[in-house]
Amino acid sequence: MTPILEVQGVTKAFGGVIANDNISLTVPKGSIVGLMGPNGSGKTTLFNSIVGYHPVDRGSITFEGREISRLRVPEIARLGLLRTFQQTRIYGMMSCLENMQISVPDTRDGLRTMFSKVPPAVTQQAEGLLEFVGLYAKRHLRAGELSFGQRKLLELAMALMHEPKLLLLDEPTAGINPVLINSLIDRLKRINADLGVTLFVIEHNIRVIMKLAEHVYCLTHGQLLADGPPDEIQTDQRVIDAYLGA
Amino acid sequence: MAKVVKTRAWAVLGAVALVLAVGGPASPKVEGDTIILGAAVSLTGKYSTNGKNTQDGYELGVKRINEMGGVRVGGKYYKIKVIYYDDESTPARGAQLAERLINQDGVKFMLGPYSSGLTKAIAPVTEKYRIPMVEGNGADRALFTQGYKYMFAVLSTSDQYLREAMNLAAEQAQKQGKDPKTLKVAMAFENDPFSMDVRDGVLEDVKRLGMKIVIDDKLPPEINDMAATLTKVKAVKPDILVVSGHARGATMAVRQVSDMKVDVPMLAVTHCDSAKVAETLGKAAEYALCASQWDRSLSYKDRWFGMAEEYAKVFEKEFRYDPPYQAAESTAALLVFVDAFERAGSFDIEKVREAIAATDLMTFYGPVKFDATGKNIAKPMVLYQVQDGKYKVVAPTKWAAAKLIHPIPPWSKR
Amino acid sequence: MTDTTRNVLLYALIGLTGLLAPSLAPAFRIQMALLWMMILFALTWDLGGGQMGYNSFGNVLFFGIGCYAPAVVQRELFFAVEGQPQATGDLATISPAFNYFNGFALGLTLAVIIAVAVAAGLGSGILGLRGQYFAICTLGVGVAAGEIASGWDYIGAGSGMVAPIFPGHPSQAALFFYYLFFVLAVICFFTLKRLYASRFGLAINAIRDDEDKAEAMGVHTTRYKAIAWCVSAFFLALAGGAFGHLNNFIDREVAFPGITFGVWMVLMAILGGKGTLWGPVIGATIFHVTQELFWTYLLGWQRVALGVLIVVIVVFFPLGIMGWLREQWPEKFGETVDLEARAAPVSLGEGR
Amino acid sequence: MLFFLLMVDNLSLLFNAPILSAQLLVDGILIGAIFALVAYGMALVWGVMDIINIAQGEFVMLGGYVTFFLAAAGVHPLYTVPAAAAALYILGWALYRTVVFRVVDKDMFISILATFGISIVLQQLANELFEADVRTAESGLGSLFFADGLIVVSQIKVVAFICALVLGATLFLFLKHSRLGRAIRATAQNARAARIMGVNTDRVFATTFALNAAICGAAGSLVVMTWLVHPYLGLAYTLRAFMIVTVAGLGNMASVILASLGLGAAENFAGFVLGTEYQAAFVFSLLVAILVWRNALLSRQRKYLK
Repeated sequence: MTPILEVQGVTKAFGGVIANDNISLTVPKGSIVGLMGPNGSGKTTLFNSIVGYHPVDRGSITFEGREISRLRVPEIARLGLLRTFQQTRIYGMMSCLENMQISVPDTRDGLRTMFSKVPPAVTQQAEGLLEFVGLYAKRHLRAGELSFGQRKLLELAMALMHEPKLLLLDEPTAGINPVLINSLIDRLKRINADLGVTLFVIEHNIRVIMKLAEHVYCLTHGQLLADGPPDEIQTDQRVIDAYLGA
Repeated sequence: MAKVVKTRAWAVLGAVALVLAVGGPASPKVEGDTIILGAAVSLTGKYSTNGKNTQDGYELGVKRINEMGGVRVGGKYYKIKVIYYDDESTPARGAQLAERLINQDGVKFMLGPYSSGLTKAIAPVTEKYRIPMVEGNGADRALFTQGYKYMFAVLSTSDQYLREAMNLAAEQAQKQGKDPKTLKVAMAFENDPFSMDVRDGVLEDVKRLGMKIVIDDKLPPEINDMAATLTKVKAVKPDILVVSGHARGATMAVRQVSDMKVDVPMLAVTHCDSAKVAETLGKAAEYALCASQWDRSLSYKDRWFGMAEEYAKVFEKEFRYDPPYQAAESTAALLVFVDAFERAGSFDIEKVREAIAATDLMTFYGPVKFDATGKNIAKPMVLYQVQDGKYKVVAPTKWAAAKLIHPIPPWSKR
Repeated sequence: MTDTTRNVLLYALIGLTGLLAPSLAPAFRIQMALLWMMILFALTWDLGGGQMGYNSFGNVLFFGIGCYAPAVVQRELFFAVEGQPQATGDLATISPAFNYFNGFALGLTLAVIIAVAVAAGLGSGILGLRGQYFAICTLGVGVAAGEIASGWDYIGAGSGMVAPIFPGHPSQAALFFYYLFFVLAVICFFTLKRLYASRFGLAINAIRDDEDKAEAMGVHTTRYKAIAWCVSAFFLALAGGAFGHLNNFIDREVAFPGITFGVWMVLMAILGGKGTLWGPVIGATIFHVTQELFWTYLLGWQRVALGVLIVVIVVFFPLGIMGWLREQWPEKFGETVDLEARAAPVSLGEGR
Repeated sequence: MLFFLLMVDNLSLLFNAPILSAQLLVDGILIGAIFALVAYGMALVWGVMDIINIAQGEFVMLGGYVTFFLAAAGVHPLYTVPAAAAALYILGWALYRTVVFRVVDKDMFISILATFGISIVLQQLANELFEADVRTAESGLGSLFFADGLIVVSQIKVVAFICALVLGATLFLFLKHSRLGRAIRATAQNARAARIMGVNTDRVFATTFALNAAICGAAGSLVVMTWLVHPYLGLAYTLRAFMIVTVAGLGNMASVILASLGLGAAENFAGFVLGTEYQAAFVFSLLVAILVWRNALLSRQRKYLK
């Protein structure tokens, strides 16, 4: 499988604290890759580096063979690499439907499209995706009124609206009603299989990541500790020690 | 969305209806036996000190005239009333209020606002409605180059405020055997229409007398500190420092010249009497030259108030402060109207305008006679010098009550 | 009646009122003209402040450019021809009348070009700032522009400029400017209505709600922000041009009234409800009328009353009238949940 | 053209007589000390309560009037500084209890407008009650001469400067060591946490706001002794305090003071070289330039001013 994302030797420090130390990893096209590690191990920092939230100190990041470590957030997003946030971010004062409508990719934004009304096809697509995450009935509600879990789902739907090639999900199941988690995992798999979106997922919940990912990277103290298929990682003593704080 | 449009639209409609309902019906210029005049004055904002002087001046005139029976027009006696609005010292508001006085209140005769800037904003309005306006506080010469036919000013134009001081400086130089051409002039003027015209007047004299300008600072209207300018003054040691900036400029200049011990042979300022520099700043104000339109010691006289001194006394009794010239010229503006009504014998606007244009009147404030552009050409300015805490007229020589002290002794010798 | 017919009727009613108002109350023409100007102020401020979340205190900059440009054009074009006395570069009247209008139109065009260019130029630097830094920076720009204008001799510096007087009877002038402002406000309203219904509207709302998210979603935020500011500049320049000619006298205080018009546009938008289309219109109307009443009946104390009013507005109605209505009756604003979903627990649907 | 000639003249004047620079600098720094007081109060309120107080300048103005009226009643103006501070402390407290507490947790923009409304009310009330006359209070102190009388410093400015420093230092010590001061600092860092830890944040807010008003009142007292006071004086101080705090950032007293002194000096030099008409334009353009420049620097790290 060809890699869609390649991270090579990425180092990022904040002041004296090294958050990511010489990290290299690969996300193959069409796969679901997991990223795990205890709190403060540098997972979100790595995500931020990938999507251009801050410049990296060293190393290279390529997306579909193109160097993106010097690009800025919106430019990277327009290439088809999108992320969701750990602390969910949606447009609170806009309705769910509007949240979806504005999430259409902004790549061909000529003056015409800027000032044209939202095409019915887009609305239809948005409604379909809202249905997909179970928010269709609330499409006219202000997004700010949704519960945390619902926002999470809305954010996922918004990302899908963008038709990304690679989607970075930061703890997609955190705050979701446990009853729904299985069905969400199922949904994510369908996104991967049916829509052809490569997923790169930060996840705390080991149970989830074992079910979801084909390959897992584990970070600790800003360094790459281990990687491999989920069942291998699950039994890796170093990983267990890291989680237990040994 | 669509449903709410209705509520919103009704709200807008209701509000529009309210706009239409605001204010009473337009009232006529003369109600029964009362003549109604209108004025926008600065009751708040940066000109409100002088704005109040202006209003007090009008009010004293109104009171006096009404007490003495009123104005006799066509064999009938009329009382006078003035409608005031507060222009907040802003030209845009002034212009709107003039429109309002004319359109809504039906005023047909206007009294001027305070300051050249406000007059500049209001004059185009009165002019386009052909409403006569007599003003006593807009001295900028640019007012008289517009071809205005309905605006008349009882005061001397602002270029003349400090001319007398420039002449004095030249005279004194000659007395000391110096060529006036060697004199260095430092100027600090507030950046507003009035002071800019004072500046133009000084510039003309500087040119005429061949002096040299070494400092030309324009003080922003909100300035509270002129240390930068005065530092420059100390460096270049001019022979004359001229400052104009309404009441605040006068206080600031006099105070900081003394604080920074700036030695200049001559310091000439406008507005010191309304700023009460001699009273509030004491010794710091000594020897400052002050330009004034009028002084209570002058020997002008009219039938309403008598001598200038008597006017001052009545004013003091009524308002509990010494009348600055801004009040006197405002009263004079009203007297011009009264005189014109009586001579016109009617309230016909054109007749009144013609009567005003033909004014040749002596008032407690001085002679009033307008040229074709509407400015008073009959009355000279006076120049005070603060001596022993009093404003003493030192020029023109005709009214001089004291001798000019020149040059000002340096601070080290005071 | 359907909603659409109702809407059409109501727009027609407002339009008709607007058209007939000057004949119904001829004495109030100028005040009503200024009412439309206030509406325009509130609408253009709300475009940035309400819809986009960029609270600007410096929009008077464009108004000021608009004030000066036509007056300068008139002076340069017709001043010498008419041989007006050359005092401080002032002029009084222009004849024949069509010169006045030609000069005016040319001046307005120039004003718009300059204002939009300035907005685009400054925008690239300033719009990168966020929150209070943007507000302070625009305040700085507004103040600095006023100060520069009052030092610049070419535009009269501290002495100001006199714009030419309208050729014709003053009541015609009032009528002319009334309709000018009316038309401007109406065009502005419908332009914004159309803009808010487009992708542009969604984008600037997204920027307001979470600019980082919008960037993360690849929205061309800078482009949208700059365009929004240019649209504001466009209408404000026109309003400024009209106001300068209506007022006849222009100086720093008229053209850059930061602490009056500059703050009022914010207040009016907030009073009506920022971030809504009708809010600024309602807010401006109520504010203007109240203010006129204060001026008439509270001589000398009107500013105190205004200050109290401001405090009351922002403390008790921070959401504004429209915001308050929306809180009370969200359904009226289209915020509905399908009935069957209300009771049911959250579930993931099947997708289409 | 004339403008540029005069500007070049002014510049060469500065080069030929460096002593002038010293005078400008000294004057500027002494002015800056007053700005520092006002700005520090603003930073305090901003940092602790997340409110930008636009009525800052009006507090200064009212402090000036307290001194003016007491001086007119025969009290030596120097002794009125504490009185002005006390009077404004009460006013600040009252304003907090009536209006400001309602906007504490709201959007910052709301607080800007609410305090703007307060500033209009105070300013206009002063106009109605005290009249618009320009007033001063004479301290009766003389001037100091340096370098053969080429540098003159009026003693009242020095007194003001010292007062500003003493006040600033006292405040610093108060915040650092007193119980209430610690509560204020805790609230500034995290109001919710402080509340949970048993800090009465409402009282802290009230004290902070009143304290700020008192500082401004003292500053106003110094202003009327040094320059003058009138009802419309406030805006100049508010705008400058605003600038200083934005440029210097919150929470760092040293940088606020440095920025204030720098601004005072910059204004004086700008007034000297460009002429006073461009003094304010220069200062505000500088503000815009500094903000845009700082933001541009940050944007290289893909950040922005927060």
